[in-house]
Amino acid sequence: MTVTEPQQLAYIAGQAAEARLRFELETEGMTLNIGPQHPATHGTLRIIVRLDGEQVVWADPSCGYMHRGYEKLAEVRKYQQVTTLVNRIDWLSSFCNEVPFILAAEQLYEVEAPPRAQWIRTLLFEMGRIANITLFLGEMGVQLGAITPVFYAFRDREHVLNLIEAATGGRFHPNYDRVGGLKDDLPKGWVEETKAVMDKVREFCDQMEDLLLGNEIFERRMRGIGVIPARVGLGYGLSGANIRASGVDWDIRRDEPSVLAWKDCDWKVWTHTDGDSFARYWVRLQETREAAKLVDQLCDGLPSGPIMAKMPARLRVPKGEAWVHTENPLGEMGYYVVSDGGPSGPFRCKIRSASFNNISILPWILRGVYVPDVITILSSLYFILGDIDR
Amino acid sequence: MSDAPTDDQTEDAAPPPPDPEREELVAALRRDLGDWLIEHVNANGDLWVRVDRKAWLKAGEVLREKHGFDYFCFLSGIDWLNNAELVQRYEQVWDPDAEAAGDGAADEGPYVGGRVAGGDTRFQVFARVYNVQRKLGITLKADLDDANPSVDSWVTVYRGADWHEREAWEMYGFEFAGHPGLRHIYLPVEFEGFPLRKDFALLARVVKPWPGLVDKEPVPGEDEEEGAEEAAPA
Amino acid sequence: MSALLAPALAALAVLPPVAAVDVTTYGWVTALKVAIVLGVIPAGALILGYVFLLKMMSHMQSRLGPMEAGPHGVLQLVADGVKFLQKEDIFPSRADRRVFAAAPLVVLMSTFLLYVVIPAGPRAVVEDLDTGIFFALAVSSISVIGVLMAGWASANKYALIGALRAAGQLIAYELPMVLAVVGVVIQAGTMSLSGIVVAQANYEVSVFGLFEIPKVPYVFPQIVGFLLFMIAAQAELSQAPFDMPVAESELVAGYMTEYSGFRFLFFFMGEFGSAFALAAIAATLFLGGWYVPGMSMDAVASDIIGPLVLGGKIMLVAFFIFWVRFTYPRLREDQLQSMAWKVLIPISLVNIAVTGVAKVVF
Amino acid sequence: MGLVEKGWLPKPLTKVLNSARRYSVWIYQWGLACCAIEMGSALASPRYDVMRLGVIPFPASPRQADLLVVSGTLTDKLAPSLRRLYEQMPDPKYVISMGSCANCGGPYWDSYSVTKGCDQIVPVDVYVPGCPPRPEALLEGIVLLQQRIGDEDMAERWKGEPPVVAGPTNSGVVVGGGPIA
Repeated sequence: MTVTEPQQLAYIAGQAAEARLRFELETEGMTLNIGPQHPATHGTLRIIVRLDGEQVVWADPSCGYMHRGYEKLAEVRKYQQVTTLVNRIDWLSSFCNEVPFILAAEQLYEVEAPPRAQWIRTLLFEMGRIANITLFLGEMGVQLGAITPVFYAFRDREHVLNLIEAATGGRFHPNYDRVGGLKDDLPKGWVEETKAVMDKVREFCDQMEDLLLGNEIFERRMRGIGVIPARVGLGYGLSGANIRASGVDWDIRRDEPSVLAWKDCDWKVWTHTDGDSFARYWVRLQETREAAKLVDQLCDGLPSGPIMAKMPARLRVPKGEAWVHTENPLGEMGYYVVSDGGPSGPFRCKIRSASFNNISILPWILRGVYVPDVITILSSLYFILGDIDR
Repeated sequence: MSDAPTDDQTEDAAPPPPDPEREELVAALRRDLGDWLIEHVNANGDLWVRVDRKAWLKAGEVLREKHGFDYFCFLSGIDWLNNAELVQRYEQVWDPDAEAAGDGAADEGPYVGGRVAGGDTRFQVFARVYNVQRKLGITLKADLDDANPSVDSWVTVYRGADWHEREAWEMYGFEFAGHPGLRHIYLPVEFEGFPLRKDFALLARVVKPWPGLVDKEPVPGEDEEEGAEEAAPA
Repeated sequence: MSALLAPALAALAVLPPVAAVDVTTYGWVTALKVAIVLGVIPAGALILGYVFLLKMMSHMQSRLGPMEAGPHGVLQLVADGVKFLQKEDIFPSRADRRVFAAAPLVVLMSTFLLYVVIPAGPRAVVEDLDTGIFFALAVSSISVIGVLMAGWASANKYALIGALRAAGQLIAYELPMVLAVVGVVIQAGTMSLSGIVVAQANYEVSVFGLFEIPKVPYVFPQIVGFLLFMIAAQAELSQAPFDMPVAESELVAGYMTEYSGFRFLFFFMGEFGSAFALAAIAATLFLGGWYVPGMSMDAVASDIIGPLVLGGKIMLVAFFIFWVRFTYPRLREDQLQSMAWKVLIPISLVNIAVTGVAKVVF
Repeated sequence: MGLVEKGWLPKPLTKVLNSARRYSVWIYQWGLACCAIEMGSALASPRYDVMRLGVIPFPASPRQADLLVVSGTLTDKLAPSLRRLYEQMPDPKYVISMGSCANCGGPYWDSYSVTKGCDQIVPVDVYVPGCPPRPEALLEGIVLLQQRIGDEDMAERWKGEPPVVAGPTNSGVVVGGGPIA
C-alpha cells in the first residue's frame, strides 16, 4: 500500500473542503435533489447535494428506496429458500451472491461439496463476474455521454447469460446451489461453447479499450476525478476493484483459504496506484480479462465426479456461527450466518454487501467536485441498488 | 443420502491446531484491554473476541492504530431472544418430522444458546475488521444492556461505521454514543418498530400464514377460472 | 402549428387566380418561398431524425431501429409528431406561463430564419442577402434566448442549470464559429452565401505554378476553418461531445425537462432543423454548396439539380455531426470553456491572419 | 384541440391518431430492480431491440414519456415518488407492471418494507409476470399494450372519467382503470 501523490493531494483537498464547510460556508447555494428517479443513479439512489454554482458543497446520499429486508426475510426461511432470496441482492451477478451463503450454510451443516461442484461453482462465479462487469464497462460510457458502448455490452453479455441459462436454467437468477452441491450437472457441449464465448468477451474488452479507454475526452473526464486514498477507502470499508485501484493489493480469492477452485488456477490480481475513476475503470477492465482467462482454465481442468455430497441424515442444523466472504464483482460480499440448532433456517443472517460500504464514502468524496463529476464518481464506484439497500 | 452417519462428533474430536498468529493477536489485545476482553474463540481459521461494552471503542482504536486493522467490514447486531412462539408460527407444515423428533426447536432459556462468543444478555453488537497486509480478520462482539442497548460509536475510528451504526440503530434500536446523527437510513421516517428484533412480527405472515407445501393441496377453482376466461369479451 | 400556418395562408390569400400563372409576380414568389421554408424545415428535421437519429444510430449499435411504423419505420417520426400533438399540454404550477409557452417558438423561429439565406441554386434562394452569412450567424444565436427562457420559466433546477450551461456554451462557441467563417469571407471576398458558392466555383489552386487545379471547394484551402466550424457547430447544436445543456445522465433533459406534448416537439424540430441548416451552411461555405463541377452556373437545370446536390452534401456533413455524437463522451463544462477560449479562438485568429496574408500575397 | 377534448372525432381520424400513439411509445428511462436489467436488455440488446416496435427509450424526463414500466420491487419508501412520477407524465399515459415484485410483491410478499403490488399506487395497463420476466415477455407485454392503444376509444379516454375496470380479456391483458388527468 503505497501512498501516491494524487492520493495525498486528494486527501488534502478533502480536508480543505471540510474546513470550508465548517468555517466558511455562508454562500447562497442551491440544494439539488438527484434521484430517486434520475438517469444517473442506476435506479433509485437519492443524493441531496448542496451546490455553489456547479460545485458540490456537501452531499448526502439517501438510500433505502430498494430496501427489501433480506436479513429479516432470511430468518423466516429455510437455508434452501434463502438462496432464492439472496440471488436478488446483486442482480447482475446473481450466482455470486448465493455461493458465499451456501458455503456458510455448508459450514454450519458440516458438509463439503465434492470437487466438481466446487469447480462448477467457481466457473459460474467468474461468468457472473463477466456478466456484471461488462455492463459496467459499457454503462460508464453512457454516464459520460457516449451512448454506444452500452449496446455492445448488452450484446456480448447476452452470450454469457445464455450459457448461464443453459447450465442453471435461470438466465438471471440461477438458484443453482444446494447445500452440499449443485442442482444439476453441466449440459453436454457446454464447456466448448463457453470457451468460444470467452473469445467474444476478450474481443469486447479490446473494443472497450479502443472506444472508451483510448478516448481523450473519456480520459480527461476520468483522470484525477474522485481520488480515494487507500487508508480512507479502507476506513470506509471499500473493497474490490475500488480499493485495488487505490493500490491495495488484496483479493479475497487469492488471499483467503477457500474451498473454491481459484487456488488451482494461474491468474493475476491487478492493482493501480492512482485511485481515481480512471484507475477503477482500468482495474475492472483487466479483471474482466482475468475472469475470461479463469473461465478458460476452469473449463480445461474441470474434474469429473459427483456434484452432490452425501448429506448427513439429520434435520437440524448444528448450533454455530459461520462467516464466509468472497470477492464478488462489486467487492467483498460476506454472510454472517447464525444457527440456533433448530429445524428452521438461519437464526440471524447478516449480509455484508459491497456496495453499501462503497457508497458510504460518497459524502467524503463528493465535496468540492462539479456536478458532472458527481456522475463520473457515482458510476466509477459502481454500485447496484439491491446491493446497497438489500 | 440416508445411510450417511452423523459423523460430526468425529470432526469435533479433532479440533484444528490453534492458530499462533491469532493467539498472539489475542494476547496483544489482552495487554491493552485487560479484563475487558472477556472471551475469545479461535476456530475454523477465524477469530472471535468478546469485549466488555465499555471497551468497545477502545478495542476498535487498538485494532486500527496498533495492529493495522484498517479495513472496516461491517457492524451490526444480533437479537438473541428465543421467540419460540413466533418461530413456530412461521414454521407451519414445512418440517413435520422435526416436530416428531421431540427435543423442540426452542431452548429452555429466554435466549438462544450455543453461540460463538455469546454473552448473557439479549442484544449483542458485533463488527468485523480486517488487516489487509496480514490478511487477518477479527470479529468483535460486545453484549449490550437489555433495557438500554447503548454503546460507544466507532465513527471516530472507522468512518465507514457511520452508516452501519445508523442501520443498527434503525433495525435494533441500539444507541451509539457519539454518533453525529442517528437518522433513518433504509426505512421511511414514519416507520414504527425495529424490524430485526425477534419480537417484530412480519405483518404479512401474521395476517396470512404461509400455506406451506402447496403441492399437497388440491388446486382450487381450476374449472371456474377457465370458465371465466372463456366468458371474457374478446 | 396554426400560428405558423397563418403567414402562409395570408400569403395565399393575396395571390392572383391560378389561371394567370406568372411565377415571376411578387405574390407567387413569396408564396413559394414561404411554402418552401415551411416545408423544408419539418422535412429536413424528419429526414435527419429518421436517417441519423433512428436508423444510423441503431445500425451503429448493431440494432435495427424502428421497423414497424411504415416500411423500415420511415413513418416513425411522423407517428411521433402526431402523438405529441395529442399529448397533454402541461404547465408546471410555478412556471412563468407566458415565457414558458413562448420559449419553443423563439427557438423554432431562429431555426426558420436560418433557412432564409441558404442558396439551393442560382435562383433557388429565399432571399439572397448581401450579408447572408452574417445574418445566418446572427439569427442562429437567437435560439439561446429561447433556451434561456425555457430554463428560467420552467421553475426547475435542472432546467435552469441546463439553460445557463447552454448560454455559456453558445457564447463561447459563437466566437470561433464566426472567426472560422471570417477566413472564408476573406478568401471569397463576399458575405453573400450565393457569392461564396460562385467564388468556390471559380476558385483555382495553382501548385507551385506548375499546374492548376480548377474549381476547388474551400474545404481544402480552409481545412482549419472547416474543422473549427464543425467543432463549433457541434457545440452550437448541443450535440455530444458538447451536449452538457441536455446531458441526460446529469441534468435529466436540461432545459427541456418540463416540456411535454407539442412544445417539446417544437424543441425537437428546432434541434434537428438547426442541425439541417448548419449542415447546409457548412456545405455552402466549405463544400461548394449547390454547385458541382461541370454544371452551368446559370442554367435553369441548376435550380433543380442544385437542391439535390446541396441535399447530398448536407447529408454528408450531418453524417459526421451525428457520427461524433453517437461515439464521443461529453466534456465537462469547464473543459469545454477552456477548449473554446484557449484552443479554438487562438487557432481561428491565426487562421484569419494566415488567410489574410495569403490573400494579399497570392 | 377542442375536438379531441369533446371526444367527438370521425372514425378514420381516430384510427390515425390511435396508430400514431401506437407506433410511438416513448418509454421512460427508469429502472427499479432486477427487472430493470431485463428491461435494459429489451431496450438495448440487439437481440431484442424494442425500438423496432416504435418504443423509443429517449426521454429521461417523465414529461416526454408515454409509457412507464415499473420494473422491479416497489418499496413503501418509494411509493410516493412513483405516484408523483406518474402524475408528472402527460396524458395519455400507460403503465406496464413488470415482474412479480411490481405485480404483487413477489418473493418479498412478507417483507415489512415492500409495497405488494404497484397497482395500489398507479393504474396498470399490462402486467408482465416473471421474476424477472425475460425480455421477450416484456416485448409481448408491449405488443399487447400497443394493440390496446390501437383499439382505444378516444372519446372514453378523453372524457376525463376513469374507464371501468374490466376483467381478464382474451389476450391476457388485465385492463386497469384510474383517474386520468
